[in-house]
Amino acid sequence: MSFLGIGGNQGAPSGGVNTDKIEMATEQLDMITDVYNRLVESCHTKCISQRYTEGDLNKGESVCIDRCVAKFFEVNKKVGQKLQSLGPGATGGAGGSAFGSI
Amino acid sequence: MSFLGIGGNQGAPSGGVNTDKIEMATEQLDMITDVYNRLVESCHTKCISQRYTEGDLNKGESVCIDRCVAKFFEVNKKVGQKLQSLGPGATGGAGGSAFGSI
Amino acid sequence: MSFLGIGGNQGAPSGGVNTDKIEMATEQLDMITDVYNRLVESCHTKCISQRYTEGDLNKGESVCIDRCVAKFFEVNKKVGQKLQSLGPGATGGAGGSAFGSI
Amino acid sequence: MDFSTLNTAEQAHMSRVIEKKQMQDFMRMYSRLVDRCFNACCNDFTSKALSSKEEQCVLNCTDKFLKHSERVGARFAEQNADMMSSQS
Amino acid sequence: MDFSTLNTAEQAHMSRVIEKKQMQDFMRMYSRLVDRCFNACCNDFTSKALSSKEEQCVLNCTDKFLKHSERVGARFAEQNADMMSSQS
Amino acid sequence: MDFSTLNTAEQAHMSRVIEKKQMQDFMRMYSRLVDRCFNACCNDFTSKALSSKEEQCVLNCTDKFLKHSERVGARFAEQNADMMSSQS
Repeated sequence: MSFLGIGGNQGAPSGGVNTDKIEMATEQLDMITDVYNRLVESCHTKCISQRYTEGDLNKGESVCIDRCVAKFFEVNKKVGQKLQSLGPGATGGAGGSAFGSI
Repeated sequence: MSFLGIGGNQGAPSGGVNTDKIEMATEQLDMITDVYNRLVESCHTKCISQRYTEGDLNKGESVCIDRCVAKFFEVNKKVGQKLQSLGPGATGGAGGSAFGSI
Repeated sequence: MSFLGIGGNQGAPSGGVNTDKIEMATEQLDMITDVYNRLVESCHTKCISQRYTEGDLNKGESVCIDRCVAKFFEVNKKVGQKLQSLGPGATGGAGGSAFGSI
Repeated sequence: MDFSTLNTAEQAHMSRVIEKKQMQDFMRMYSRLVDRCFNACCNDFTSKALSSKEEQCVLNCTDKFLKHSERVGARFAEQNADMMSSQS
Repeated sequence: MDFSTLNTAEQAHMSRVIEKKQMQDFMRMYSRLVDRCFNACCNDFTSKALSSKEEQCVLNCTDKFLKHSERVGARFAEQNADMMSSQS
Repeated sequence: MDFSTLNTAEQAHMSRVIEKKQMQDFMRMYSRLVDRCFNACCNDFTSKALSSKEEQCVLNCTDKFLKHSERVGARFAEQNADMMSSQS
């Protein structure tokens, strides 16, 4: 299993339901849905005219969407590489440090 | 049970808790809360001045809120009718297609 | 247990897991994460230039962040006091009244 | 909403669910309210103290938002009731 | 996504999870769509009725958003597939 | 936060809950970060490739956001601690 370049493979026992794995897969699904929704939102803002004089995508909008998605994945890769280069310690403040005193 | 014109009735067995039904009702509750919160947000943006020189709603704001809610329900109905006219296939891309390869 | 000035203490039985308490603590954790994320977002908008010509926080941005967090807590306190002075009835419309007909 | 298709045990269960949700919703409303009023009223970060003008703005913002939500809620319930009765 | 590391029982379970999620996602998409088209198309509150101009805007907005989402979804799936194959 | 009212078993359980949440929060932070830096840095869609100017912007944006979050987190913890001690 892998999500946008993060994650790895684990062997699966045969038979029975491993609830931890189901939970992980469900979280992955939530994450990918979240990313997809953000992508739809961002590219809509970047590419779609808000005047709505027609219901079809025009040529310019269609091309813009294709490039928007491609560029978004490029940005995703760069941010991922940057985070990995900084190591786990550097990102402690973003998402974790609010719980520092527990 | 019905949510903003979507949904239908099902007979209930007497006694015991049907967890599927509880789950469905809980999801409905989440949805209606989500819609209510969006409505509060949208009509706040449309009707309420951001200067906050007073704590009461003035006459113009009050009337605007009433019309805003009514219009929002009109839009809700139009969008629902449009989605139904297009059929389930047409909306596959919006919310589902990210999982196309599973 | 206490969250941003709301909540109170309860005695804990020794041994065994009280699922209600775990659930409450988990909700608190969700809330505090939500507040932290909103704070990050708000102070980013207020203090950080969107041009990104450098990766470091400059002096002005750093000082702005410190004051932004302090002021946010002040606002949090004022809003909390205002809500308490109005009593539970006054806030029924915000978050609850959508379910009035249940 | 109409929970008449639920039996007594299910309705009791839903009441507990709704009670929890109302607490959660209140907390979220509180958090969004702080956010909203902070964003609308605080734009000067030359000091960390709230000015009296900012404070008044926050109090009015809180007051007005609650009244706004209440009015939206009342209209929302009416519209919802209308829709229900026109369906059945 | 690749669920090949899950066994048969787990895959069956995930299918049910995905089915539920798709219903939820559809409802959320519907709700965001109403929100978006309302915000883009309705700016006149001198009347509570939808003008024909506003109505046309809402219909176009709905149409265009669905086509937009579909195109984004198709490109998203392609990019995701590329990334998967370049990793393995 | 203060979990001193929880017993040992409950604290162990909460540690696992927090661990999971931190993973989730990291993923969400990652996703919001991509979103934010994409929105701030990419405004030219005459090409699908990231220009070197856009790339530098994205790297600075990532860097700055992490430092910003860290500083907000530190101040947040201090303010929270102050509030706790003034209550007890």
